Amino acid sequence: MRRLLWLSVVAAVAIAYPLLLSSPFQQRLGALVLLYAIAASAWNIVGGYAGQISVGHVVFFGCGAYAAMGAYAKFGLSPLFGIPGGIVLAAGLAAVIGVPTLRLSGHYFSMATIAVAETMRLIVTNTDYLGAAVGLSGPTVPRNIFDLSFLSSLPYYYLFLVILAITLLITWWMANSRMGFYLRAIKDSERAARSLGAPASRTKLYAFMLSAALTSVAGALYAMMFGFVDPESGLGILISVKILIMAALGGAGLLFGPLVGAAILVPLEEISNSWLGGKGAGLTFVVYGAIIVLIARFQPGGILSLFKRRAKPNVDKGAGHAP
Amino acid sequence: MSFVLVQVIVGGLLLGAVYALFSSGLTLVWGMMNIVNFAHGDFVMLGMYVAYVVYTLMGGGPILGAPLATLVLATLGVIVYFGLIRDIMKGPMLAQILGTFGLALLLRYSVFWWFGANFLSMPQDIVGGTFAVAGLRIEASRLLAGVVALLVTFGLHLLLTRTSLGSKMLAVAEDATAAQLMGIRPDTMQAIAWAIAAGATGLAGALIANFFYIVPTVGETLAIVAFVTVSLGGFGSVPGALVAGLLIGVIESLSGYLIGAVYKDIVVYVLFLFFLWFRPQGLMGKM
Amino acid sequence: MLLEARGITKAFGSFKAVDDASVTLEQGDILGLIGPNGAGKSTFFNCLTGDLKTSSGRVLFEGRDITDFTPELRAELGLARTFQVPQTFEGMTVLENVMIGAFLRSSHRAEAETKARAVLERVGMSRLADSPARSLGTPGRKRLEIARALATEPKVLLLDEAMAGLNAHEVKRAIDLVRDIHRSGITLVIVEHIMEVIMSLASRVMVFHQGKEIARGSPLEVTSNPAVIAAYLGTRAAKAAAGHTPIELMGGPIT
Amino acid sequence: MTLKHVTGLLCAAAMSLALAAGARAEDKVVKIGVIMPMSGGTASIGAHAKAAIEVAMDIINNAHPELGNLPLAKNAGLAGLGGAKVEAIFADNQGNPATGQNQALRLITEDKVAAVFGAYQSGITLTSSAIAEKYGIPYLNSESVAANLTERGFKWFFRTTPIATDFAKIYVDFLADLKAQGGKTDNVAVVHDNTEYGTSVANTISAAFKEKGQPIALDVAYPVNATDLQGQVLQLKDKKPDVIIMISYTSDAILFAKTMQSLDYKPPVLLADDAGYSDPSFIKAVGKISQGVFNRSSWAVGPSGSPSAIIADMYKKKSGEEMDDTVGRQMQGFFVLVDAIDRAGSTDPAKVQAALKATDLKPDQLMMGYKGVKFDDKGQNVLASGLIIQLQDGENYVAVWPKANAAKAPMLPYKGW
Repeated sequence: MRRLLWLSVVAAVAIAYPLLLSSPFQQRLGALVLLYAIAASAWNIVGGYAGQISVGHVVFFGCGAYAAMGAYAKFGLSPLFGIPGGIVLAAGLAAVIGVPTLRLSGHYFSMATIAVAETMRLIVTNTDYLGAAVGLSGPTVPRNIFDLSFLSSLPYYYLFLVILAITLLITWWMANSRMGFYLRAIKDSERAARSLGAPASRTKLYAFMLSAALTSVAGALYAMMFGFVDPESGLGILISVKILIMAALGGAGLLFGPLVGAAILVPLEEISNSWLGGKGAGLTFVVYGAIIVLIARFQPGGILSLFKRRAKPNVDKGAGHAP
Repeated sequence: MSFVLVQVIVGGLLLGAVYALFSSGLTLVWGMMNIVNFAHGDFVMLGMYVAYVVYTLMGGGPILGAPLATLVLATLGVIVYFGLIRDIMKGPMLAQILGTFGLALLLRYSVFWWFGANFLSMPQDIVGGTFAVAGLRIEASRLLAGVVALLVTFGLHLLLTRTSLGSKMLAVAEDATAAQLMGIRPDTMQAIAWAIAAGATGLAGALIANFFYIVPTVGETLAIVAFVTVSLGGFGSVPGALVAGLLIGVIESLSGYLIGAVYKDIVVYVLFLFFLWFRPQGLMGKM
Repeated sequence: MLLEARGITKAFGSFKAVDDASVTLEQGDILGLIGPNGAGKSTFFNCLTGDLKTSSGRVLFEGRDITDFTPELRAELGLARTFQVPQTFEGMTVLENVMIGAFLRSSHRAEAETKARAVLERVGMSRLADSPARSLGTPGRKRLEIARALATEPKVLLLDEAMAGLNAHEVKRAIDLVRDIHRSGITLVIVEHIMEVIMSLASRVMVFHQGKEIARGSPLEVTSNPAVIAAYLGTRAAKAAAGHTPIELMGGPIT
Repeated sequence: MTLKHVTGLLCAAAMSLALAAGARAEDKVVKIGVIMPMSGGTASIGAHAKAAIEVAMDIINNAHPELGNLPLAKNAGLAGLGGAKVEAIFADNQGNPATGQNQALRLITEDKVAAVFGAYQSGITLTSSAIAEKYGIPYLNSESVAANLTERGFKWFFRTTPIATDFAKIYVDFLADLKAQGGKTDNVAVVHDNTEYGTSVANTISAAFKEKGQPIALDVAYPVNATDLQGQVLQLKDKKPDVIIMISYTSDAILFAKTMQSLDYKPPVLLADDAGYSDPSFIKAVGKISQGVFNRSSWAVGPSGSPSAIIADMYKKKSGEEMDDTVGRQMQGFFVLVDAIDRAGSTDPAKVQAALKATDLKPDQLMMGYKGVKFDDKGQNVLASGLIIQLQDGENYVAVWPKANAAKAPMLPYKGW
């Protein structure tokens, strides 16, 4: 019951936000929070629930971004048409990547995903069809509403809100189904989960594919909003890290963790950049870095774990794994 | 084999030795504590700046700069261990990424704030320029780095396998609780490991500074190479990092020369992925 | 024949942890696997469950060759196990732990929950259903392992030292539980160090030494076998111990 | 009410008064948003640009009669707006197209800037100018070279810098001249990184040479921020081209110089395409081992006392660095933008846009060596041009081509160290 109350409060705040804080920059900030929340929530499925720390998720982000921009730049279609293509591409790629890498344990999986992402970035950088290093641009002067190129951030905001809601709903449904239980079990002990009949490889792969598909949607939306994608902004490893950090900061493996993380980090980054960036002394990142360090130091399970007993950091996790 | 190819391979080996040099610290803490240090590249960067400051203030070359960088970074390693790592180790793996990534930004941009963003460089002949052996051109500064890489690898290996400090550290790595029961203080051992790892990294930075450019963001460039080197060599294996570093150096040089430089990283990553497929624990890692 | 292993060999490099071991298990059996540390009984056990791939030999379940089956496929066929070092799902409650097992036969959450509660009731852990699993001590964890395995509705349950680390009272309770499970028609394979447990439970015993089977038969036959005593205590001690009952000598954990 | 409270109230009142006064003074300030990379790998560019624009503001806002015909220098402030002062609001694009766009939006909607100026990297110029276009705010770019920027049908976008096609022509002509003087320039190699800058410029140059009937003999691409360039240098050493055209950022330019020395390789002619080779850090770091490198530039310091020499001096005082082509182009672009606002006599976007379109600056009104500033329909400066400079002594570039602008004759072959 209390949960439902909280949920309605969060929903009400989310719907009212751009009307209350209505300057274009504030609205855009809101849209960005939601956008990153979508990406981080998508990552959360495989990184949080299944405990497979993918640092190469930007590959799927890039699938979406390139599919959306490609639909426009290559076929003159609305970038919207790229979304299904991006989903299929991302899920397919996830299957190809997942089969060999998901059996790797811990850090090796993370490293393998980094290698995959960097390979993809380098390949795209050297592929003229995809615009190589120059990248692909979307419609800067919209032809119609389906080009999704708006002056105001308001349409983006509500579009992102709907998609975030869908993403969270899918996550919630998954977390409460057999798949979600299996994922959490696999995260704690893959061996035990398998002995109880959980098909570990298959479950992880499905989670990976689902996560990839949703991440590609985030990538497509990102490219549409900014009207541009290049190898650095669509496939750069820093985007993966950013997404991961948001989920971790809010609370990985918790439904609303990524949203909380995005709601803290995105404004922190944008506002500190607006205040300090122009001084050109790098202070933005000193502040940003220091805050991340402090949170990791004092709340290693993420902000939301403050409120959740269950998600409290576990002493013999992480450090206890054999190298 | 053409003469140029020999030069390419020699260049690759020297490059690989450098990779190994700045990866040894990373593999040590990674293997011992199962910690991914995302700030590793920035430790290298700090080592470079220490060497540069020593050079500009006192005019000293690597003879002065390298030991000082080792010392400064070792101290920093201990501070970082007690201030951050000790606590985030108790958390999930994600907390480690979070904490060390934040640390990376903090270090990188603190240096940026202090020194500015300009590219800096040591004089070309600070270690003695370039000499030719049988027509092969070898930069003294790179050779020095390569030799030190071998010494550091050998030294760390001896330390871990032949000394009581090393076996205590390994005992802590194996099972901290059991080690504690045997009267070993895990905290002390892990702090020492961080001091050694950070010190080695600082040393690496100081030596790389002799032939590379110096800029606050240089760590980003180096970190990914270090990650690949360490995972290819097997987390925690210092000799593994050496072999992997040399391997990557030669592969990069050869593929860069033969196929084209823009493809050399692709070659390295793809080979790395194939390798992981067949040997998921790395070259010399334990399962 | 329910479960059969034929000529199982498991080698790690040149070292043969299990060398040509065979066993058959009939419906209603309680098979005990014993042997000193490192004798290969755990390796053999893990070959049966699919956690380890055999180097050679076949495993058959209800006449079907399952040698190449993954652990999860074996679980689906009706083979369940527990772990020597409990592999509790730390991030879950006790109930959720058991639900993971129950999900094997029912894909719906509510159904799985009902089943899991019933199993917890059966093993006497209902009270703890909603506690975090990590709050349990060793006895609780061992019992939870059994509960989880039971929730998969197995035909054969393989218990890997389910009683190590328990005190006398807890052992007695655990034995009662195993008896109860056996009565419900589940066939059991037990790896155990504690002789009393084997003696009071097993219908047949197989003794391992240095990777090889050195004896098999009823508990009494096996414990009076000189080769077995020699394996446990060394040849000299075996001669010296000639006058004593074997059970006394071998009693208690040898960890 | 205690004394403390009274003081508090008084303070508050004073503060609100001060704020109100501030608001009135603000009427006389023209704000311009400046988006630059101020963190990340190209942060040094942003730092230099910031210093240059602060010098430009000094020139505009204070009386500098010694600067001759340079518009806005003579008197303090903007005459067209009743002596209003110009204030640049700097924003960091973090080397990220998304951040650049966010900052453009902030500058336009929060800070209400009259115009936006930026953003160095072509990709970021692309995204940030799209926002200005949507809001109908003039956007002036002074240094991004990607051709597609002026091909988007934008009405609010203006670019003062020469672009790749311009300097490709310069290279072709320069090398033809060298050949006429007896130099060997038939075999040209292009070395470039795989960034948008490196690839697009290399392609344009290749096309220009091909058109001239002298196709590029060797194309060497390498990944930006390379850890090692020995393979590339060895490849060049092996193929022995007569001319190498280098398209590199600072990091790789430094590493190339060091690697070339260590492998003892000197091409007969080394011609650099601005970027890293113009960075003062490059000269400080490896100038002494890169003696004789040619470079493309639109910046040349005149004799002492000339406006360009005075500006160079002011810049050096401000930043501690030598003036280089990139900052020169940025400063020039800023002057062009402010001059248009001054002529518009208003910060009304449409009027500024009209004034920009009407821009017609003559060479003597410029600090850079352009033939003038005049925008075509697409917003590109059609009079942008450049010259060739050479780092003869390893410390300072001097103009060597074309002859009309040359301070010294070209020195051949490449000396190196």
